[in-house]
Amino acid sequence: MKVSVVGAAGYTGGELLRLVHAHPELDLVQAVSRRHAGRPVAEVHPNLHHLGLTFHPPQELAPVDTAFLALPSGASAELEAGVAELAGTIVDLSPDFRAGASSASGDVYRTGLPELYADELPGAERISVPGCMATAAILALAPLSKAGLVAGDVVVDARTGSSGSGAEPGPSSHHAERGNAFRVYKPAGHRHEKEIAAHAKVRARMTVTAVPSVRGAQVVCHVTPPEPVERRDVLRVLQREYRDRPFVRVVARSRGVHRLPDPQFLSGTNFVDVGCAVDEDGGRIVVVAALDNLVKGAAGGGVQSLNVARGLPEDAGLEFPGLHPA
Amino acid sequence: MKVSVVGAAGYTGGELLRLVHAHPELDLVQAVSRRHAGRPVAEVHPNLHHLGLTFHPPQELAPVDTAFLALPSGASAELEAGVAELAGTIVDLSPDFRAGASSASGDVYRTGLPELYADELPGAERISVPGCMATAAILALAPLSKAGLVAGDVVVDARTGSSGSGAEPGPSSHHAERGNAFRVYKPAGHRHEKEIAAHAKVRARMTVTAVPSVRGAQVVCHVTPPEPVERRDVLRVLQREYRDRPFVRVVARSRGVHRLPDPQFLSGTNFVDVGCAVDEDGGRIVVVAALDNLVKGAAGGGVQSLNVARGLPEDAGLEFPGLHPA
Amino acid sequence: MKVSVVGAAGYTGGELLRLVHAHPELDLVQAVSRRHAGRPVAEVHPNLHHLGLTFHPPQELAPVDTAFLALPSGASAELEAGVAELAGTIVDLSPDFRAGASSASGDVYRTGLPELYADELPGAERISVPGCMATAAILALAPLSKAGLVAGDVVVDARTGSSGSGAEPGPSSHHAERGNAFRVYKPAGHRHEKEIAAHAKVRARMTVTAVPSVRGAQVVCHVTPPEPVERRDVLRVLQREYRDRPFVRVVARSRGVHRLPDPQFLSGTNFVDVGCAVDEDGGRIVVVAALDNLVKGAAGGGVQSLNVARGLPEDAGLEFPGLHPA
Amino acid sequence: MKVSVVGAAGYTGGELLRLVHAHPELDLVQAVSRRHAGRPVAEVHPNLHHLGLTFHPPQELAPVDTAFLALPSGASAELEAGVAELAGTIVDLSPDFRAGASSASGDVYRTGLPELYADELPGAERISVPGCMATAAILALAPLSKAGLVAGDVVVDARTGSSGSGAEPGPSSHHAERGNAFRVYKPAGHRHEKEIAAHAKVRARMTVTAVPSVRGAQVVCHVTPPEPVERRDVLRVLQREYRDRPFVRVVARSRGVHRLPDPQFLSGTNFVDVGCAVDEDGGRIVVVAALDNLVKGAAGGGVQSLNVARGLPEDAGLEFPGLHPA
Amino acid sequence: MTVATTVQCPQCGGAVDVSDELMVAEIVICQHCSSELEVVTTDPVVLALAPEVEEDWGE
Amino acid sequence: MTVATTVQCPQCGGAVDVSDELMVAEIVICQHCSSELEVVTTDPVVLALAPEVEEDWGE
Ligand SMILES: NC(=O)c1ccc[n+]([C@@H]2O[C@H](COP(=O)([O-])OP(=O)(O)OC[C@H]3O[C@@H](n4cnc5c(N)ncnc54)[C@H](OP(=O)(O)O)[C@@H]3O)[C@@H](O)[C@H]2O)c1
Ligand SMILES: NC(=O)c1ccc[n+]([C@@H]2O[C@H](COP(=O)([O-])OP(=O)(O)OC[C@H]3O[C@@H](n4cnc5c(N)ncnc54)[C@H](OP(=O)(O)O)[C@@H]3O)[C@@H](O)[C@H]2O)c1
Ligand SMILES: NC(=O)c1ccc[n+]([C@@H]2O[C@H](COP(=O)([O-])OP(=O)(O)OC[C@H]3O[C@@H](n4cnc5c(N)ncnc54)[C@H](OP(=O)(O)O)[C@@H]3O)[C@@H](O)[C@H]2O)c1
Ligand SMILES: NC(=O)c1ccc[n+]([C@@H]2O[C@H](COP(=O)([O-])OP(=O)(O)OC[C@H]3O[C@@H](n4cnc5c(N)ncnc54)[C@H](OP(=O)(O)O)[C@@H]3O)[C@@H](O)[C@H]2O)c1
Ligand SMILES: [Zn+2]
Ligand SMILES: [Zn+2]
Repeated sequence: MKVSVVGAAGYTGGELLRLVHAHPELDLVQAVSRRHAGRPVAEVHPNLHHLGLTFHPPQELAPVDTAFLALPSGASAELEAGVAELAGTIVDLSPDFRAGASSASGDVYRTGLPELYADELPGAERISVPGCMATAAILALAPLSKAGLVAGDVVVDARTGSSGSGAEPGPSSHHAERGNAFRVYKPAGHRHEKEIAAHAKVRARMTVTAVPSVRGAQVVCHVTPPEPVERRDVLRVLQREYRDRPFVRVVARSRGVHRLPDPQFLSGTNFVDVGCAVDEDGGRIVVVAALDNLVKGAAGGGVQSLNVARGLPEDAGLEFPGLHPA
Repeated sequence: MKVSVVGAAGYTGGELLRLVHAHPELDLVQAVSRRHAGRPVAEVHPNLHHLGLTFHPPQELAPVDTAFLALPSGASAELEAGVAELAGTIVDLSPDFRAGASSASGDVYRTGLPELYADELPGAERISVPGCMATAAILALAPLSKAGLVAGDVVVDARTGSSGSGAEPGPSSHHAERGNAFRVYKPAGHRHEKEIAAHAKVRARMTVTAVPSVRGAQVVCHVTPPEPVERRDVLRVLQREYRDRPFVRVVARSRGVHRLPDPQFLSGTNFVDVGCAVDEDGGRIVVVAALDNLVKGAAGGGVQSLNVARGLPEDAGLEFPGLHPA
Repeated sequence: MKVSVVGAAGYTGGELLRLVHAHPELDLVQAVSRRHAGRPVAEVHPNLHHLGLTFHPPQELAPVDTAFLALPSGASAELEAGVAELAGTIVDLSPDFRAGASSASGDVYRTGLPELYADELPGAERISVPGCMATAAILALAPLSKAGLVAGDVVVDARTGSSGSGAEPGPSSHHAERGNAFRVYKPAGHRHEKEIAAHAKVRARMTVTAVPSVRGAQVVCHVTPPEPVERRDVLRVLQREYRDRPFVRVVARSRGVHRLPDPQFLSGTNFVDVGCAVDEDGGRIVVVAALDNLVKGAAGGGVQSLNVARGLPEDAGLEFPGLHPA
Repeated sequence: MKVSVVGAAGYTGGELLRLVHAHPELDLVQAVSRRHAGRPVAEVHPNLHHLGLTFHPPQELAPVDTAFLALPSGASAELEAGVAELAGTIVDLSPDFRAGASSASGDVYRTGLPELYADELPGAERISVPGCMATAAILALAPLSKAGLVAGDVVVDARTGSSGSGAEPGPSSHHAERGNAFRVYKPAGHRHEKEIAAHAKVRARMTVTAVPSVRGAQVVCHVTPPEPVERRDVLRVLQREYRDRPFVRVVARSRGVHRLPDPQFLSGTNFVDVGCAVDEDGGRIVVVAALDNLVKGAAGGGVQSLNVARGLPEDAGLEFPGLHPA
Repeated sequence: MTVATTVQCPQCGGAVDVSDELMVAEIVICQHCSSELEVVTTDPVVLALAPEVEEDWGE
Repeated sequence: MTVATTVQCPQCGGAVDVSDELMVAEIVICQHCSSELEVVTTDPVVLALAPEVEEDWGE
């Protein structure tokens, strides 16, 4: 299947290039960039040095089966109609088409989250991938919500690495400011709260901290159950929900150094790890979820959704298991 | 005033050496260590190279006005009676005498937290410093609690650097495991919950994550107010409470990169920074507090309390303001 | 081909498990550990959670085609004879058999460095992989040495991440000491100097610094040429040498942020990147090489060598290209 | 003494504010910034929150005894004449007046390096502080050079944290690129080579790597002695040279984890630590030096030089000893 | 892409793929070293190093 | 502490403070380089490098 990546010089765009290359059924036609058109891809993404790729300018976009859009909010909305003339399928990573919005061509965008919407994806030609922290929180909370374990609002404490805000430099991403930061930059009112409500059916009160890592998102969700619960009740709900989902691992060990989901082990992978603990009195459930914001939270989620949409093995191109030590 | 530091080869012990040296009224008599007795202090604490200090063995403890105990839990309780024979005043950093416990000599330990207990410290000869994350959470929550702004339980999301568990190596502090970790090692049931309840009069449901930093503790406290509030109501409560406290800074800027308390700027200082935000509907208060676990959360808190106990300027020896960039 | 990994709970052992799993021709029979026998592999290597593996005790070692030894120096030498009774081929990562030493069974160990010894590896049943920093320095220097570009001794400035010393905790790997360290722990006399001399035919004067990273080794080699040279002369030597080597990339860009080899982009990969610069007067060549110490510098080098020894595609199981951003 | 800081919103400017505040004889008149004029200093330098300072615009510069210029290269040269009308003494941190250049007013700038030029500084009204890596290398090499221990060129391997390039964001300082980088950005031809030659009388062949730290510069100097030497010969040369210099510590321990100079322990301090090792055959001396680029390498060096120039205690305002753990 | 030939980069000796529709004065970029190469002649293809603007990639 | 004299460390040349109650064969440690020094004579004070056990401080 011929594919192109628009916004290929960005961080999620670079991940798409990597994943497409590893994918047995996808062939890259173009890596599109305005600013780097004509330059080697390796100047921007040194990991892809050996592939010998060159960026193409947007004006020269060639016809493909699928176009991935890895563009900032607003730019996707702007370019979508033009891309749709050249690509049968569009997978968009931006927020622009997330709430079930329609394509310029009239098709409704399906939500690129196979764990919740596996039934709606087969055949889809417009796919919109949810936000990275939202994906973590939704996959942590949706099973509990469905199982009736959530009473009232949920506190979602989210931590994000610096790649979460993309490749564009700025004062707050300057290394000397960011390198050791625990910057609570969004203590309240994050827009992912709405996505979480829409997909997990819970009201999330979110606080986001920029932490000293490049990749990775982790959410710690504090849930009040309607009545006291035990840890194993919650674990069972998670296990049952995700038994057959290739990319959700329930991680809640009672031995070893690493017991709950930690994003450090997920860099480069499409996994989301989910685990939990419960207060001694059963009065609070703590659900922890972690993922790589650029993979499961963006590019990988897009490829996985395309796999499901086109009837390919769900994990095609997404086999990398991550590293330890990390 | 002649002082000695017992446990001087540990992390809080090393900070005591540094602070005592900077203090105009304190003179170090001995830096005590079992394992390093007879060796230069600089072999363990390279920052103190120029002081030319040597560790002394515990058996040779000399009489002093004040002994600081920077020992693991249990060791303080064990050694206290012996130390009391040689030192009129004891400042203990361990958990052993925290809940208003009594000295072997019968005196009650006072809580080394001048922000709450300034009246009880003058003249004190037994001082016990609260835990580091507890100190941050208490100073974040006590004013709200007093002002009637806390309804129900509080979720306390705490993050701690690796120095928080002391100088003893182990599998979970091994750099290759810990360097990039977001390890939720205590999702529920942390013992600081009790200290918070005792001093701030709120029930805290705490979750602690080991994060990739050496120094620093940060707590993000999620408080449900009895009725909707605005950010400025909360800020006023904090400002009023801490107006005259030299070491609590209310930090909640509406401009700039760094708006809420971040431990990166507190390394080496005795400050605790406290700030807040409120959800748009007024339904949740987020209070953020940060400090250096080894200073305000331990050694500095001890020196500050001793200053108050002996009628010295509260900030004597504690003037270092921290660094930017950090 | 059936393989087992002895020392599978260690860092290079964990990498072997990952690479064997990704390899189309290798099947894991046992992951062997003394201390973790009977426990899930994921307790130690959380990245492999989904594989559901369990450690086996050394006494129960089963017959295999190939055994990988990922053991500390000394332990390989001790266990080798016993392993040889159960495994036709042994790939050893330790220093024990590096200098062309003989197996207990009499076979000479071949050097597991296909870039230099591709001819000697086919059919090999005893393979010993060179040290990680040595591998980087050898691949940086051997082409220059062969081309007559090296006059006199070479200064090799090496930097290593914390995984380089394995999974065993100790005072110098304690996160609070190591997290921000630039610890020149071996300013002179490193044992890799001998390996470099043996394989690259140059005298290396090495200095090693432990730097704040988990994975990665980087060497900066300062070479005095017999007469002034230009950068392109040196680049051509490198290009010619490595044109057909799948895992050596010549990286010396004249544009972009990342121009010379940086280990951050090599985590998890089997690449070694090599690049160079030359002083304006042509009087010094600076060759920079970088690799992942656990992969190309150990486990990956072993798998690559086994591939060559058994006539498999050289890069089988070693396709992961690394990440950007990292 | 009344002082102002021009360029006070930058990194060395912020350090000047901190050091001036800690100084018993200096009083800050103005913190000058173009972009932040009228805004609180704490918005930029959160560590100084409690000082309640506000930035002043350059046009309102008030008369002072001494003006510190913490401006980019070029800007100092441009503004110097204007500043000289309002300030009797100028201390410049930029490269603009380094090579013994003259002020617009005709005075020659003296080199702000009291370790080498203590005799030339008393009474000085124009002081130019050498570059940060240059300072480290000069103090490492000058004593050896004087003692006749240097034959031929010296290889200087320098490592620098991200604050070394100032507060201005850009693609190479973007956290996601820089956070884990070992970026050999200047393999050859660094301009500090000239400063080293001028002050230490050796030809330095320098290579600079941007490493994952915010503060700190470390140089590893590889020196070929005219004939074989022993470590203690070199150590004595260093000890003799620096016996009475308050800010140079000779650090070369034979025990403990931290044996040679490491910048991690120097953050915020005015120390430069210098140590050495020698190859077994006596054929190479390795001198290691470390400092905080923003303090001893800039702001602190400026304050120290002003102290000497005005007959104040050399260490006034510069007493902070640094932290362990760091 | 119609890749006809591989020529050597005059800067680093790396292989540079060139199309057979190449024209004189066209700029080709070496994938190995990022050098900008100017096409001097096309039959045979001869590349020369194009004048380079030194970027500030400093620290 | 009764510090009487300062002698030079035979290893690094750093100043080593020695008490006047020093005895032959006693071990003194240099603050500068951590060397263990053995007192050879006391009047004048002469120090010699004590045999050192090489620690494993590797990586
Ligand atoms: N980063 C994450 O963790 C993450 C996670 C989930 C979702 N997302 C979403 O994914 C999208 C891409 O994020 P990213 O982090 O990859 O961003 P990025 O690194 O900033 O890259 C965006 C790329 O888009 C191109 N671009 C920018 N403005 C454009 C415009 N107006 N028209 C056309 N092209 C434009 C730019 O490339 P050229 O200038 O070279 O053309 C740039 O490289 C965003 O919508 C983001 O919200 C990101
Ligand atoms: N680290 C923090 O952030 C922090 C914050 C607040 C409170 N605290 C409390 O402060 C105390 C000290 O903590 P730390 O982090 O400084 O610990 P540490 O780094 O482990 O140091 C403790 C020191 O105590 C000595 N020691 C250990 N066991 C002993 C025993 N049984 N008898 C006598 N001496 C013994 C050891 O020195 P020798 O073997 O050399 O004698 C060791 O260096 C603890 O109680 C801790 O809970 C720590
Ligand atoms: N780390 C690197 O970057 C690197 C690079 C190149 C080469 N190497 C070499 O590779 C080898 C392994 O290094 P590593 O870093 O993976 O070490 P490691 O993490 O310390 O692991 C070694 C494993 O060997 C087992 N082991 C230890 N002592 C043993 C003994 N006496 N008998 C049997 N098993 C024993 C241990 O597992 P159990 O206790 O569970 O049995 C341990 O997990 C070393 O020889 C090293 O020099 C390492
Ligand atoms: N960073 C180091 O480690 C280091 C070490 C040694 C020496 N130095 C030297 O010290 C000087 C300052 O370095 P830095 O790192 O502090 O730089 P910086 O963080 O970039 O700050 C420079 C400040 O100068 C002001 N400025 C910039 N351009 C100006 C202009 N054209 N006219 C007037 N003001 C201007 C800016 O403030 P406003 O826009 O707010 O006015 C800016 O905050 C440089 O010359 C540098 O080479 C730096
Ligand atoms: Zn080239
Ligand atoms: Zn000495």
